[in-house]
Amino acid sequence: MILPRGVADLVDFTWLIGGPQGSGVETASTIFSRVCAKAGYQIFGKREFHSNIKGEHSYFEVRVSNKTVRSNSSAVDLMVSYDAETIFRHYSTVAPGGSIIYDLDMRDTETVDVATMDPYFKERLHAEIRRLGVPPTVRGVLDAAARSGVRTYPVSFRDLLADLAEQHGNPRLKLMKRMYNVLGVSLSAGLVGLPRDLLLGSVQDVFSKKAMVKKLNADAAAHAYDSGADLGDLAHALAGAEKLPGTALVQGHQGTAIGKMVAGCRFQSYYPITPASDESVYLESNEILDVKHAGPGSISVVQTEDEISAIGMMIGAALTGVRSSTSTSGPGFSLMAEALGWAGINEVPVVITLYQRSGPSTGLPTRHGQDDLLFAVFGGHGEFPRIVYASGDIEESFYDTCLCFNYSDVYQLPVIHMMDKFLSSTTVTCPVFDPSRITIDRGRLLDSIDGEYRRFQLGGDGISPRSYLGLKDGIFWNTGDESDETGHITEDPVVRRQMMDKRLSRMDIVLERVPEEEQAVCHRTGEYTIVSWGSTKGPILDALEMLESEGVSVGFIQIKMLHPFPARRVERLLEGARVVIDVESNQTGQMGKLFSQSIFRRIDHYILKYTGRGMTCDELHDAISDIIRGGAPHRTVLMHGS
Amino acid sequence: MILPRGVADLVDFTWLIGGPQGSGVETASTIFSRVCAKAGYQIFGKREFHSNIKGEHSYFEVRVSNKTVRSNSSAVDLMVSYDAETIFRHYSTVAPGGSIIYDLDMRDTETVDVATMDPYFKERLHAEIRRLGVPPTVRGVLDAAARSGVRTYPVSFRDLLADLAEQHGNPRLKLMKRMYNVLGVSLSAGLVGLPRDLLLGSVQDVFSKKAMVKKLNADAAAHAYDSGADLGDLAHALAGAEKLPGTALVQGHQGTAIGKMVAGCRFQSYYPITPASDESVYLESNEILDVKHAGPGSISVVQTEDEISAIGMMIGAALTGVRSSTSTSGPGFSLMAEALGWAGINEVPVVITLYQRSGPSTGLPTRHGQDDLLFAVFGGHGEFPRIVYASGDIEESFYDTCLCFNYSDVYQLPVIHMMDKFLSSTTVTCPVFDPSRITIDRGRLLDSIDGEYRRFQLGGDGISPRSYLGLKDGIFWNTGDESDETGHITEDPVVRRQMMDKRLSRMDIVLERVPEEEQAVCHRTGEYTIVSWGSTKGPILDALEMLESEGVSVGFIQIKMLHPFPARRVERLLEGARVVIDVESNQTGQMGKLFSQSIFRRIDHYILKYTGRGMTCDELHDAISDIIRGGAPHRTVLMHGS
Amino acid sequence: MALRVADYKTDVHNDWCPGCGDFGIVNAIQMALAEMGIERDQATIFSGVGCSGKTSHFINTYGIHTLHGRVLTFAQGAKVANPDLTVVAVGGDGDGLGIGAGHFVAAGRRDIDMTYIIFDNGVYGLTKGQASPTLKLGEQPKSLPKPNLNYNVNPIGLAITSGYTFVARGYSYDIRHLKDMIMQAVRHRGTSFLDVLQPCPTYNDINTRDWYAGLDMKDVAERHSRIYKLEDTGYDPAVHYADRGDLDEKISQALIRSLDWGDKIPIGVFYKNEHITSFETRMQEHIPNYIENPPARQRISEEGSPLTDVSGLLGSLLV
Amino acid sequence: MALRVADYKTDVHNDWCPGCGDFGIVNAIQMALAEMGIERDQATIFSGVGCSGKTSHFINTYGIHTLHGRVLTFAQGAKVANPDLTVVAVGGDGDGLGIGAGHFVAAGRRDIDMTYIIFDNGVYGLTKGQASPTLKLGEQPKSLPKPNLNYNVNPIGLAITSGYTFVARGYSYDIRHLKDMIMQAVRHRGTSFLDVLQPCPTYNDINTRDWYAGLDMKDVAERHSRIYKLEDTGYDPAVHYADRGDLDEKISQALIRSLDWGDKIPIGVFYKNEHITSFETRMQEHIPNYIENPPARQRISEEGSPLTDVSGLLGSLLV
Ligand SMILES: Cc1ncc(C[n+]2csc(CCOP(=O)(O)OP(=O)(O)O)c2C)c(N)n1
Ligand SMILES: Cc1ncc(C[n+]2csc(CCOP(=O)(O)OP(=O)(O)O)c2C)c(N)n1
Ligand code: SF4
Ligand code: SF4
Ligand SMILES: [Mg+2]
Ligand SMILES: [Mg+2]
Repeated sequence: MILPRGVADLVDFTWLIGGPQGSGVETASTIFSRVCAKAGYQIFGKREFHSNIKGEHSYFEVRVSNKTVRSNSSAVDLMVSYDAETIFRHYSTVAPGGSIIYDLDMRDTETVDVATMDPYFKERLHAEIRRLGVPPTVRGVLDAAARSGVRTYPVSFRDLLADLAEQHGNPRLKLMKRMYNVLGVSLSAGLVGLPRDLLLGSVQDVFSKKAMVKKLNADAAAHAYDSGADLGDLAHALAGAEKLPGTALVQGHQGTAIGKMVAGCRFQSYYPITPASDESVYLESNEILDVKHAGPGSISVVQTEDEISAIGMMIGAALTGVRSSTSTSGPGFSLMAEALGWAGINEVPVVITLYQRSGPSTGLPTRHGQDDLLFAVFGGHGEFPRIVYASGDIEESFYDTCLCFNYSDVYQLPVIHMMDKFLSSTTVTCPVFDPSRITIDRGRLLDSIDGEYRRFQLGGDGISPRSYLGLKDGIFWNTGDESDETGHITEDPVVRRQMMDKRLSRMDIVLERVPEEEQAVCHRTGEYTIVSWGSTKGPILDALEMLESEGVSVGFIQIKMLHPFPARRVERLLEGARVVIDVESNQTGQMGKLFSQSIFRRIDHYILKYTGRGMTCDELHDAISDIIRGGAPHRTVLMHGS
Repeated sequence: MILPRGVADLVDFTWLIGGPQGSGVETASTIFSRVCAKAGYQIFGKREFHSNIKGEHSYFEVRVSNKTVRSNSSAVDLMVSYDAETIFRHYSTVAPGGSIIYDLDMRDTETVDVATMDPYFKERLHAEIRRLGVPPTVRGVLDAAARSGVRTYPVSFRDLLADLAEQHGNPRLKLMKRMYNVLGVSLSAGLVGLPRDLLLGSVQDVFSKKAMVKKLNADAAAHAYDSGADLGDLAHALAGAEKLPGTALVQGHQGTAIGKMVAGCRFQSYYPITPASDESVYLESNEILDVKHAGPGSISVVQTEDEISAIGMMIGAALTGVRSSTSTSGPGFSLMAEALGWAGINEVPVVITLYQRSGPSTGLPTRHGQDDLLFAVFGGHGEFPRIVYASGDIEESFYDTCLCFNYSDVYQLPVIHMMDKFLSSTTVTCPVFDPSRITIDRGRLLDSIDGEYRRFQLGGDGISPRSYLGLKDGIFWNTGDESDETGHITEDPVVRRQMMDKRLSRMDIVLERVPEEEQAVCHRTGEYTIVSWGSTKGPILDALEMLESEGVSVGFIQIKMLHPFPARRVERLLEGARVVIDVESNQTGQMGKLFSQSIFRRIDHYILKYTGRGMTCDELHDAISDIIRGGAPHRTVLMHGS
Repeated sequence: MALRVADYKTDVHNDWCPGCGDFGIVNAIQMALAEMGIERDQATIFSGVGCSGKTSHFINTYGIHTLHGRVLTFAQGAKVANPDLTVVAVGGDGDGLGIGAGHFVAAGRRDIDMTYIIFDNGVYGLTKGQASPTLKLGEQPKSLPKPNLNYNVNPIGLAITSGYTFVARGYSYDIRHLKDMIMQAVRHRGTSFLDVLQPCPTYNDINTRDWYAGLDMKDVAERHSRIYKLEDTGYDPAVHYADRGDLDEKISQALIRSLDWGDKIPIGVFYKNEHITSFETRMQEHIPNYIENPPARQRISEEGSPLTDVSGLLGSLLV
Repeated sequence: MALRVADYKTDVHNDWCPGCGDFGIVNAIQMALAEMGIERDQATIFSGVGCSGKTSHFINTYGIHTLHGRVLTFAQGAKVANPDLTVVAVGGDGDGLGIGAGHFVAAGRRDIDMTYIIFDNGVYGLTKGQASPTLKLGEQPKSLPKPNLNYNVNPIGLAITSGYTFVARGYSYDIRHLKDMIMQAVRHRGTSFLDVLQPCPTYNDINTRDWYAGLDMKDVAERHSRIYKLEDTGYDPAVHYADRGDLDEKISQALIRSLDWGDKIPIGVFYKNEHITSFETRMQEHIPNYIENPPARQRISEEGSPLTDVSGLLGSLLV
């Protein structure tokens, strides 16, 4: 359980590294995360970056604790930076008592020298600088930070590199600014007393491909670590914690990717798009699969010409009886709207993993958002059954991926698995995924045919036995038109009604048969209860623990099945809730609309964020507190993050 | 006002003609409609047809009255048929006291001989025939009809044709089965006493292109009319009515097409699709426009390679300051989902005319449905402003088209104008469209630039002055990414929020500024009140008049603005309504969801139809009566129509 | 028991217009399937949307009537997942070369082992006769309000530049020849493309059966069928050597012939290249046992338990 | 006052990677606009989505950054509505030949007077280096997990068979030549297509600037730039006579040259045909005053009242 900052025995430490995109910030943060995790800490790390390949500002925050952490906090304890932009953008988030390691060389850099800072940010920065009464330089803002109790550690990255060049007898090394990252992370590790061997080990792991580079980086790390250790008096801040066995360090896309492997997905089509394609690239990189009692299996990953083709190919593959999926983001999903309905009318089990990002249109393509929910639920012309299912964190996403495939097979419909950029760009520690908890249920998929076969046989619960292309004697037809039991076109009004009812009755069946806890998770109930979905789970749980430690108990219902909406369960769980608070990362409170249309109840308060940045537990904590205190507006908009 | 069948002085007569598609049924019904309209009657005619070019069954029902009629009734007064399928499909809808003119030659045709009757219909037919205890032939079912009080008139179409061949000295005419249509309509006109000269005039109008054919058909009509007049004793059934001045006979697509011309739409892109493309073809056929005080204008109609291109081209054209639109149906609209968001984020005024048909997927491509509403409201990833506006009948659609262009210009957003197949395949009499009632409001479209220009200037009500491509000094940028005031990309969180709020605040502004009656029309309120939208208006008004004549008063609120949803107005109008009944042509009650999510109130009863056939006033009347009588289920499904 | 043509027919009522060229194509497909002895449940016909799209309902194999313009995407997905299937995709000219042109180009690059047949009637049949992409500039079949404003696409040329390795044309009223083309196409390893000239008597009153037969030609003495067979002229479509010289020659001659129209319209094989690595082979380079153990043959669970063993990957994640 | 190159530059921060070939293309466009003296507010740059898509923000004319793959649709709509605009569409190879290939083919058939420039770098830059459709089979630029599984599309060949009437190639490090190509392209009446070889130093480590310069060639003595200019070889791209003979020859030679790659890569104009009726002329056949009075010039209202007079149509509806 997270306690407020300063409670004894609790480690709750946030590290931030920033720099131009493409310069290696990601590598540095990978190393830091690994070291902390190996040192026994739980971590939550998240990356923010521009829609740009090189040069724009990117940063990574890692929260480190000896308890579970599931979100970022608004305050930073240690920031390391070798570029001015990082300082300008983040100095004010460093908490009093926190620290900044920075590059001496940039002390005199002025705000106007930083071309990548857009005018809007600059304007706000200048206002702040004027208020602080300091010069518009790195030195100026650092002085201001120091005044408010932040420790600032100047370091000459150039000198460190020069030392290394000398050590290796290679003067060209002096120019390798890329190495600033390893230096930065190692300085940090030294300063906070992370175990030195873990750092060196992690650096070597990360650069394992080329021996030369590996050695060089390890030497740099060692040297910088030692310099860091000399810097100050935080030596025991992160000296280590008791390691939980079976802890994994996972990245955002690995939950769904490994979930697909285990679930038996053997075909994935995709068209590149941020933040979805990492998953497909990971699958393709690991396309050959170990299979128990058999030779290697594999997943065919096909990069298509567009998302229309991606969904078409996925459906074609699924018709052969293969578990098939695609992975995309908003713009790609828009292009899939038509074929989604085809899968719906033909009862084809497919899974679309929808990694949301900020819309509308191209929007903020590398930023977070939860704004595709209503589109996932209502997208595509006409009416057809589908399931929309959302995971709250990476660990869940592994198990949920397998559930989604089961749902699609058992109920014979397309499943849209809602993920988002918050999840995809996170690195966290969590209990390693446990495939033994997975069950595969292929529903009424046939493996042989007995007698006459009709794909869309009416009767019973309306879920017909399913043949597949190539199955002996299992011939069927499919069509986007309304069809009869064999799958041939019909315009008969009576059959039309039967078929519409057959398909759509599945929405009730799903709510009846899917276990209630899979539909909505009740974390707690209370007079004030939060309803939410997807990746807000982490910040909410962290905020609720903060409130708890203040003696305030707030309920939380995490809705996982968004469509069909588990109205009865949610209604029942909310019986004792006087005030319902909807937390979402979008502008219009989309889930709140599903909620109200299903249970005819008003949302009392909305807490929304749509800047493209994820919620921190602090800002959420404050917003909830305000509501409980009374007088908060109907709609609170969160703004933290650069 | 429509009174129940049989009330003195009221003419309420339904004529039905059927035959294989492509054989001329449409021509026949056009002639019949024109004759009735010219004779002073109000008419409502609607065509049902298969997704097929030639051979499948198609039929047309024309309801004729001396009062306004807005829908079909379930019962037919006179049916004319020269093919067996028409008899088999429709004999049972002919009301006792009604009449059937049929072709002697087909008397012995058996049900099994009719290949185009699908097995499901045949099965039901056979069951009915068994119940009636007649042979499975045309003669059999006609005997049964006669027993229940239907007058049957056998006619030899072959002989009529032979007479004509003789008259023209051209034996080949005997084989021209196409002419059966003119014969059928003329027999009907003769039987019911429609003025002979009007018939001959209409026939000549319809065949005005080729002199030979015109003459031939006119002769055929004259001859058949006389034979018809000799048939029976209905001679004064439709002898004529007092003609309302300024009455037009219009077809479904003409309201939006002529509306576009008057509204100043000068660019229309489209990709062929039923039932939307008739409008585009009509526009292209009439592309050169008379313009007051100027030389001819024109509308550029571009047939594109797909709907993605159609929406892209429309947006491109709109950016030049030209009022631009496209017209499509469900599958095409699905493909437009992505670019719709682009228009939204860039505040481009465009109008998409969405002629709905039965989905999902290809669905019943030539049948009616209102199942794209939630998709129109929530389609496209991310959140952006839009207006979804629905017309209730063809007359409205003319005025609404002009409103939609004004909305798009004034509020700078995409407008989706909801139409449907019920409307598009209807032919009705109505007061001729009055362009003098139209106002054109282009909102803040600039015609010159004064000083520095920023397309997305913040401040004020958030609606910025609009330049267009090619305007002197009006340079701007657009992007699908989040952008700043000039239209350049930004990822700044503060600007992001400002821009999201700027755009989405327009939803409130629309509800504030659009006159309330344009948002929702209150036809009447009551303890029982119907809420509905779009083309159900006609059947509802007709059903309510039937109820009224029985002394039952039921309210009706027609919601035209579906998004943003006029919650406050609807809520207020419904204050006195104890029971709210939602009438829609879909399976899931889509508008009901918008209703509940906006005003947190349950729909008490749904009356739904999703067989692809439009509602008749009778079946709606019965369903409402059942509800009022008590004990009706929560959801009533209507089934009339073949 | 050997399968006969009749075995490949369904009893679905065929509602194409009398005289429609589509009938000949369906017959030719059924004849080709029978002659090649392909088991009914080992073949799948994928179709697009249009009159032509109904084809899959008339053939008694697996039949997937997809979406307008998307037939190639469904077909390719199925074939990659189950390379044992015989996959034939069919659709209209609007379907394949208008809305579907992007997939047409991409499929050429992939060159998966399947056959694609376009029913080329110059119009959008099912939506009532608008211009299709193969209609020539300025032509005005009866339901166009104005003459066609656009140039036509050249299906043969487009296929060749897109990378199709077998490119041919048939005529729907020469069923034996067409059947032969289909058999060659199905047997070819790689994506084979077949453009079938298909009169639409209802809407295309220009390129009618009589027109193809040359019956409209003024000079009666000189009248001849507009259609001739490439093979009758000694034309050799095949790339014989994997060098640039032969390739250049075969591509150029095919493109030149593809521009022929009017009084001399070639049918037959325009281009054939067997020197291209097949898709399966390319897949094998990534997945060594792809052919023996493609997605469709893999078992994924045993009594509900997953068979995939990810312990290696998971181990690498442990800290 | 004459406009200078600098006038066509915006002060938007350019965040392309150092050394990216895109810089040269933007410069060349700006130089071409300046040299042709096109008023800034009479030109619109439409762009697709990708690194290349940012182009429109760097050029100080109207700039419309559209959607991935859809740039041609927006551009054509604007040009039809306002034929007075100078319209230049730009975008990546993935944008134009992958997701946008269908529009690419259709635009060729329409042949509207505008210019389309593809930034051909063999990769999907902005999504981090996946294979684009122009990447060759088996190549593996650094961010591909496996060698490329597909054949490449041939942009020049595809453009010619799709009907483009001006087809050329430039190289982003030969800015003067590129500027010249752009000017020819803009001046050509009809859709002109320009394939620009654009090294992406970040993701395409195969077709680098050094590679184009031939620096990797083994035999130092024989080293030469891989790029040569068609015009230097006496190549004549133009169709001079409106007969089949000349057309066949010019198309074939262009297609053969379009297959050149490896040690000899041609740039310059591959094909040019001015014997094709322009789109405006074709529109005029429908709408006689289309050019003087296109959509963008028409007044539609006067003090809020519609100017369109539909009384004729309405009269015909009266009963
Ligand atoms: C996305 C989409 N747009 C439009 C349609 C309407 N539509 C149905 S068939 C067809 C064209 C058919 O023409 P073609 O492909 O040439 O086939 P044919 O009927 O000539 O065989 C169209 C446009 C559709 N079904 N889906
Ligand atoms: C519908 C859609 N799918 C995917 C993307 C993601 N995306 C952005 S840029 C890009 C490809 C860029 O490659 P290319 O067109 O070659 O341009 P380059 O970056 O190389 O200039 C993709 C796939 C998108 N924006 N929209
Ligand atoms: S419309 Fe043309 S293509 Fe379609 S079925 Fe009729 S004849 Fe055949
Ligand atoms: S990724 Fe490549 S194409 Fe994109 S900006 Fe960098 S170098 Fe240029
Ligand atoms: Mg066609
Ligand atoms: Mg590229």
